[in-house]
Amino acid sequence: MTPAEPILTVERLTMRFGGLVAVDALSFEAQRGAITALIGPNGAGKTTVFNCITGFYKPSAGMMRLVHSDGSVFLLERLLDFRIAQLAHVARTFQNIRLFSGMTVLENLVVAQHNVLMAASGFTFAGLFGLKSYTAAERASIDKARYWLDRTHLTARADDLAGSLAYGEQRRLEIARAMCTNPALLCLDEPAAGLNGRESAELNELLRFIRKEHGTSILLIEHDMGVVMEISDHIVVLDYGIKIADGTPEAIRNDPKVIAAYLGVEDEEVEKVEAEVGI
Amino acid sequence: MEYFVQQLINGIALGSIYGLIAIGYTMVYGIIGMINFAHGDVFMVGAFIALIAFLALVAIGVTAIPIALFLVLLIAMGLTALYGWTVERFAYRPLRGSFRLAPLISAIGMSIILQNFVQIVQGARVKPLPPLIEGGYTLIESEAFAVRLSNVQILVVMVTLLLMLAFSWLVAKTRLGRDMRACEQDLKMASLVGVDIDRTISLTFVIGAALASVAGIMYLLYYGVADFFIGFVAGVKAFTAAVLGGIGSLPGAMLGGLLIGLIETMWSAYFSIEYKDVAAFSILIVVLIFLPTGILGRPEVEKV
Amino acid sequence: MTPLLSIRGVKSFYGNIMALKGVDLEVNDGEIVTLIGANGAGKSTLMMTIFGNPRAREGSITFEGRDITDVPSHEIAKLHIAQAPEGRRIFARMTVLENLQMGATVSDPANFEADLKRVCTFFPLLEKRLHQRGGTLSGGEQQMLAIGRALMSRPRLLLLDEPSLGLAPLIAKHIFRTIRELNERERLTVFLVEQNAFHALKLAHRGYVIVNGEITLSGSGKELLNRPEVRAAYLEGGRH
Amino acid sequence: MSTNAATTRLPIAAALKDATLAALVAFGLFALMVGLYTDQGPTGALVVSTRLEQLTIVVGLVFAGAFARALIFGREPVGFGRLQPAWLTGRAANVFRIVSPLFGSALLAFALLWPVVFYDNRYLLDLGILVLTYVMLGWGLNIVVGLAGLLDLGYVAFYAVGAYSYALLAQNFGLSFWICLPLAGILAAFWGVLLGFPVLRLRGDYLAIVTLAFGEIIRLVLLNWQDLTGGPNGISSIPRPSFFGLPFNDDEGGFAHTFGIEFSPIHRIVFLFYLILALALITNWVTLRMRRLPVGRAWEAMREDEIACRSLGINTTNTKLTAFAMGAMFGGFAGAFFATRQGFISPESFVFGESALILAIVVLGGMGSQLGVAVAALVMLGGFEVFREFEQYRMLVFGGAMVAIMIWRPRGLVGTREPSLYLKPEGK
Repeated sequence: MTPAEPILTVERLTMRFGGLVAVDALSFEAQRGAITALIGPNGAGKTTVFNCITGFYKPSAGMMRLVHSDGSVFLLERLLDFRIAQLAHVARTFQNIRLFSGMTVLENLVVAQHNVLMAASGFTFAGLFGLKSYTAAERASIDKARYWLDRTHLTARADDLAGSLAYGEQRRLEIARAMCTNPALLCLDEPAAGLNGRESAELNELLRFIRKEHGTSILLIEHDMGVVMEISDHIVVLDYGIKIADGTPEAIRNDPKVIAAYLGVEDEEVEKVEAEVGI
Repeated sequence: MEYFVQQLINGIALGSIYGLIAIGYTMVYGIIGMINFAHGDVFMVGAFIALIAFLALVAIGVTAIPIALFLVLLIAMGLTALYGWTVERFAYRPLRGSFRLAPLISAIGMSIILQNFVQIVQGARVKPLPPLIEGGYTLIESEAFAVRLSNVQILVVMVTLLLMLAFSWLVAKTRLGRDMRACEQDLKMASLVGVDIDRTISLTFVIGAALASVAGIMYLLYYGVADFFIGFVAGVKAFTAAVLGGIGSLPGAMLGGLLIGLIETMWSAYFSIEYKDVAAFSILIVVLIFLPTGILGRPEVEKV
Repeated sequence: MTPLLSIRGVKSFYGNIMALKGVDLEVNDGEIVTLIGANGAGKSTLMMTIFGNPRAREGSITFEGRDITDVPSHEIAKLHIAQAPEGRRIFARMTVLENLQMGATVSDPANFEADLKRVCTFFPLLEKRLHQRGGTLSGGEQQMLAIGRALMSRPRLLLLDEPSLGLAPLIAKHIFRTIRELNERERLTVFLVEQNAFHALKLAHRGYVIVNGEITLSGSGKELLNRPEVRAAYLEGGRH
Repeated sequence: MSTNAATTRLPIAAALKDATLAALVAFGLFALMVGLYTDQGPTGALVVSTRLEQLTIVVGLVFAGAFARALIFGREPVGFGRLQPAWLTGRAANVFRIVSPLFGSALLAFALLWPVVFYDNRYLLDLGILVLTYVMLGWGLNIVVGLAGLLDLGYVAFYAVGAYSYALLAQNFGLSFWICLPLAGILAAFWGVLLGFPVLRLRGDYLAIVTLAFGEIIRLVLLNWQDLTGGPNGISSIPRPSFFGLPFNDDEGGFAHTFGIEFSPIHRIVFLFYLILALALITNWVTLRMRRLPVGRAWEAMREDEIACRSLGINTTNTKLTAFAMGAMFGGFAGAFFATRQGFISPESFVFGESALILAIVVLGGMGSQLGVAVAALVMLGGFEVFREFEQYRMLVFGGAMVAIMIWRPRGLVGTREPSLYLKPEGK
């Protein structure tokens, strides 16, 4: 695996809502096997980028190319949302957790393996009569679920309703559910939001593990700079839908434009920064 | 040609009635995003209240038709509005924040209650009322066909027009109308600036019911009969009108009402009268599939 | 002197997340107080909790000595607490004038013309757009409208939630300058939530830092400006 | 929740004020509707008479009720979830998990023995058949509403398609019941797909209205397509079912003769009873089976969160279609059974009220709960029979029940859900 091989290439992605330009000609790359973070102040357009990548929005313009390690290429802007998950193997989590809260933790993870199981059940007909091949496939799916339950420390809660989990557990379950789809690219929308210090640290561990053991590329939106700075290989900074910086955590940390976007600046510097940012 | 003009007149009169009912659907949908399935039955209740009030007035000696009608209008609007208020208070308000289909199921329950309540207290039989407003004008006379514009039709269209103007004024210019529009756009923000949203939602139901009661009176005058079941079909058609015009839009409701009225009469005239309701219901399906935001509606963006 | 607004041990939930974990905070009459912290720290939840939506599950909120913890939102507005909330929440399909009329819901109609004039002096841009729909304004104009709308109620306490969010620096600067003027000229009490820490702390008399639903630091604006923790609260996630 | 009820109790004066207000509202609502009665007089014109007594009673009842409520509950709104009994949540749910299969088995045994015990009672046998028909319809609709979360207000259309398919196929082509039954189901499923394909993208409440419209269209077409359906007169003398080729008659080669028993018309009724029981159990078995298959889990997941489903690569349109088609198919089976049992069908049996009744069974029973639906069908139809003399009030009561259930127990009377699989062995 060459380190500089992009799994996702976004080129001049633009999204307009009515007159509002939420994302403006954004280009960036996410490297295979790396953790790429997408950061920026509130309202910078990060979630919109995610919704375009995962097909929930049709971008107004631009191209998003996803390349699997076997070389197959998917043009994401041309696929329907569920096809992106099914064929291109892009999985995602949501800013405001979307679990199947009335179903158990284990069921959540088994639903995620729908397409595999569907084929194994002979599109229901074989499964209806309990064929051996299906029983085996179901057992395999439970094993996989158990694997991710162990990794996310949720094994003890496997048979409880997902809605009854504590907030931090729900966040972990959502990641486990996404991993059960065998993603090539995992998109996490603010996975650390609402977590306490210990939980954030655990999250870092989990994401490192996913990258190391499964080689899954991760694209991350996060506000918690503790998480971002610690685990990202690469950071893309957005502000007003425009990319203002792109680089390693160290470079980003000391970039005056980024500091300006986050903290604001002294009055005297306004004009200077304006000129730099190009507004 | 004469026949066509005649159907046009009939269609506009009928469409006015649908339009008045459709306003109730569209307002409630705009403000709390639910289909008030019982609204058609509120219209039916309005027709019954008008019928009973009229008979009671005649019984106590108010026989001058214009005075009686005016009083009936006031009584029916007031009491039907009370029904609208009660329905919202008991069947919908406790459900705010419940799961998304709960209000609709509750509304279906309410619709069944109203229908059966009226059937129990006033009987299942059709109630006929002799024509109160007679006469009219012959507009075009040819040897084959005479185009008639009846006084009832004029009244229906005039009253509808008047109410539409009054109502548009209310929504556009008054404090209450502004509050309603604010609630429609952002309930939470409306409460932050001090609008009592419970009260505003209640008033929306009250106004919608009052308009439906006027539609009920018009229906009674136009067809001369009422029964406990008229709310169902009229309700679905008015809902279709609201969707066709673009749900949430007031001019859309009126426009949709007129279109549905015209389609219904034209279909009856040129195709088959038996299938006129099939035509109306099919339009609902077709519109929802191909034009879900209606003619004057706004697109909805799915929130992810 | 009793504080104008006092928040004691408030816990509130956003969905099933405990967003505020026992917040204590007060705002005195005539002060500008700012609350700064990273996204998701609970700033906006606090703003909305003051208005009873979501309601505080524990603790109390008092305004002018009156307990408002369980008062409905619209009744709180009637006490002349106004808010320019997160995301501005302009009534997009109403004209600017109508938006301002909505802002004046709780005030005496006789004052309307005078209040309108006052808002237009602070935000001359709005005057030109009075009959334009709110949704057609630019982001900066919308923010001005949101503040203007809040001012129409002659607030005793003005809550501003990230007024600089998504605005070009020059416009943000104008808005901050206006806030200062309002405070100096009219002794308007302002409680400001900001991401833009430099601006907010320079403007405010006092400030609080919130991390993960808890107040971790407080002090005068100048003091906080020089504390390394403030910078850390943003760029390092507040954990040291 | 219930603990603070005591603290919010109102003083008598305030309670009296509340009750007076409620009575005034009631007077406004009922003064004309209840207080006056319109009927056709001798000349055919309407005359109005007073019913002050009834009006007084109704308003008095409202006053008393409001007074009692104010004293007991105060002004606290009684909203959803407030009166949730604690025994159905938490640990009690585990008890329920153990009790419900027992109760289900008992109910099944009860059903199996019914014709044996009441062999001589034609009325009770017919009632049993009626209840089971609605159990089956409830289970069919439960797939669509309870599992997949799609509100279908036109379910009766598929029931009608099944009934008319059977009647027409049997009459015009002389096909036997056992050939017509699957055909009726397939045709109903076909209509389900036909309708579902374009409309299943719609939002929940729009979908509900479209299915309602579809149901009405089907009814109106049946009513007006005289040549095919007989219009309002319906189709009569529909062939009766045979015992796998053996007709239930007194002839040579009939059921009784073949088995060497004395002929009795009850044989057919008993056969019909077991037939509908079998059909209902098949519905139940297939549903339970499918719940444990990926497609069934996807139905439930879709009910919980459609967007999350799509993010996991589930084709929600297809998933909805399968639910719709399955529901329609069982509706079609039930329709075919209805036609062969009645021997006569007309559009009158397929009105919106019927859809509403089936929906009420599903809602009351607890959406998604097979046992709940069965109990609800039994209680409702049994209740209708017990309170026969109050027949005119029954729809009123069941409309009221729909509203009350939504307010107090939105998950239905049986609100617990059995997971489709466990990590640990059951009964840990």
